Amino acid sequence: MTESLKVTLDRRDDLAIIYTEGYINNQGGEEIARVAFELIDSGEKRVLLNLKGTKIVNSIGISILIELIEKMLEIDGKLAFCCLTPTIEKTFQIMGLSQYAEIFADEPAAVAGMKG
Amino acid sequence: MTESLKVTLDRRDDLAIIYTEGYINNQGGEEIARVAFELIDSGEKRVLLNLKGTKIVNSIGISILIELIEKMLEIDGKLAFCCLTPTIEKTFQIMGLSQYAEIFADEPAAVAGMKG
Amino acid sequence: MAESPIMREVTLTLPMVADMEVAASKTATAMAAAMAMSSDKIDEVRMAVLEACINSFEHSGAEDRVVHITLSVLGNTEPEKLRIAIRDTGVGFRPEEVEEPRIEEKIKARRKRGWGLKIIKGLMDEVEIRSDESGTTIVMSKYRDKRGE
Amino acid sequence: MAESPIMREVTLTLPMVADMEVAASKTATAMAAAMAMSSDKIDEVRMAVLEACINSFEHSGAEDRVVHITLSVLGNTEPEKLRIAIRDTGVGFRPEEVEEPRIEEKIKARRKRGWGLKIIKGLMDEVEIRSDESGTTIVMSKYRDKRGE
Ligand SMILES: Nc1ncnc2c1ncn2[C@@H]1O[C@H](COP(=O)(O)OP(=O)(O)O)[C@@H](O)[C@H]1O
Ligand SMILES: Nc1ncnc2c1ncn2[C@@H]1O[C@H](COP(=O)(O)OP(=O)(O)O)[C@@H](O)[C@H]1O
Repeated sequence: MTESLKVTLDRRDDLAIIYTEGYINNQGGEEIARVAFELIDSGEKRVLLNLKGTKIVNSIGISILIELIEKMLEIDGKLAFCCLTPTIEKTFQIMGLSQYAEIFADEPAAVAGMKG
Repeated sequence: MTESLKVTLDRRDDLAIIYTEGYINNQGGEEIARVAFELIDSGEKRVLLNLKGTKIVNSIGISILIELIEKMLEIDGKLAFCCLTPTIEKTFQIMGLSQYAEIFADEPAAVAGMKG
Repeated sequence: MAESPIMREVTLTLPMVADMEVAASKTATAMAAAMAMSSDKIDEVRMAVLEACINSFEHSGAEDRVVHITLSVLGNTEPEKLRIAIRDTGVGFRPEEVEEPRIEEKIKARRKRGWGLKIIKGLMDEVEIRSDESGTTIVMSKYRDKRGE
Repeated sequence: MAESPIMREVTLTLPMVADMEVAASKTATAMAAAMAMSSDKIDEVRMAVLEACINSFEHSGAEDRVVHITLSVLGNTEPEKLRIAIRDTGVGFRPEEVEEPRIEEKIKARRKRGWGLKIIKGLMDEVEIRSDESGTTIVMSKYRDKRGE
């Protein structure tokens, strides 16, 4: 009965932004991966995950995001995050994710930072 | 975190059908009432509630549906239900709702039965 | 006739938070399914558990904000009945003073609620309510096989 | 230094059903908020509870399909720390044999999971795991006020 994660896509010229709303658990992570892999398959190399609408995640959901990071390294693309809650940001730090995916405070900072 | 009730509307010439998906609890009942009262305000007099996508209800949610029945009596309209699970149908019988709102097995039967 | 012995028992203590009644009802469903009840009966048990939990959540005012649920499968060689006790340590009430809801009145009444207990009694085979100032326990049972039906 | 006494304690027994970890984490949030923890710390406790519950759900294989959670507020005159024990009666494991996950390896590894315990330890102030063939208990604490931060 839990609200499933809602994923919205904003495809721009130079990058694609994926917005999430809800709990990133197993299914939530899979849903993000599905959308992101589709983007990558269609040639997209810069993906920003805006987690503004996500207040909780679990480690299974995050593990699926690591698959995305791996893929991005392979194609020499860029994956970044923005608008994390302090706990989600801390969790990413604990895991060391921030070495592989940049974390921005907000969307404008991310869009600027992902250029070039 | 529970999936909120999804309500879809199919407005036809002679009646409006409201489809529900999910748990009809307090909020779910309110959502159905909101949509139905809007229909009534716009002149609709025949409303069919198709609960095919609803597997659980609670008595608070059903109580809100009684408000709808009251309104329909006032305006001399018709409210009917179709596609109830056996337990929801039994619950409606226990409450005596079936005296005030007809219950049909499926949508074609309801559409035919609500004519005239 | 003496009651059959308990074959299996599960006790839960659930916090009174939104939608917890749904989780409780799922455990009841799993127990009922494990004793091979028909799907219609399982669904009736589920609805009754939902209603009893909501009553504790809404009316008990229990300070500890938890509800205790004991699910027992009773039977001799085979599971015969599922008994579910839902208990809170709230303010209690007098079941005999609760007015039986009547649809003809509710249609016109301002307060359209008050159906929970009636629905529980209608869906379960046996229902017993014990309530005083130290809390409320509702014990309800469903037989696996038909009984006078 | 002796441990402060228990000021308040709540025990839950939750069924291992989908998303029950979210309900458990909400109760932890409510307890933490009641003792006036900062919202960031509350959120960290919440995430740790989520992870510990998921571990019991996924790995314990407990036959009774329930997890026991005891939330205790400890303190003398004022609440000082929130201690949460999450217990299952499953198969157990050897914590000392769990490999510490490293991101450089996980990026390339086929199995990308294995982060739960690391996250719990990173978010809580104290974590202790007791596990044997009769089950697992993880006890984790968070101090209300900064401690060596
Ligand atoms: N666990 C309980 N604790 C205290 N009072 C209760 C409890 N369960 C039921 N009641 C009382 O019985 C009344 C009738 O309950 P019910 O038939 O379920 O309808 P409703 O919950 O819609 O009022 C409630 O309004 C309440 O006063
Ligand atoms: N409650 C538990 N019961 C049995 N085994 C456990 C339990 N909690 C953790 N484990 C073991 O510890 C390992 C590491 O757990 P964790 O760090 O949370 O990562 P993950 O759950 O993703 O494997 C698990 O794979 C499991 O083998």
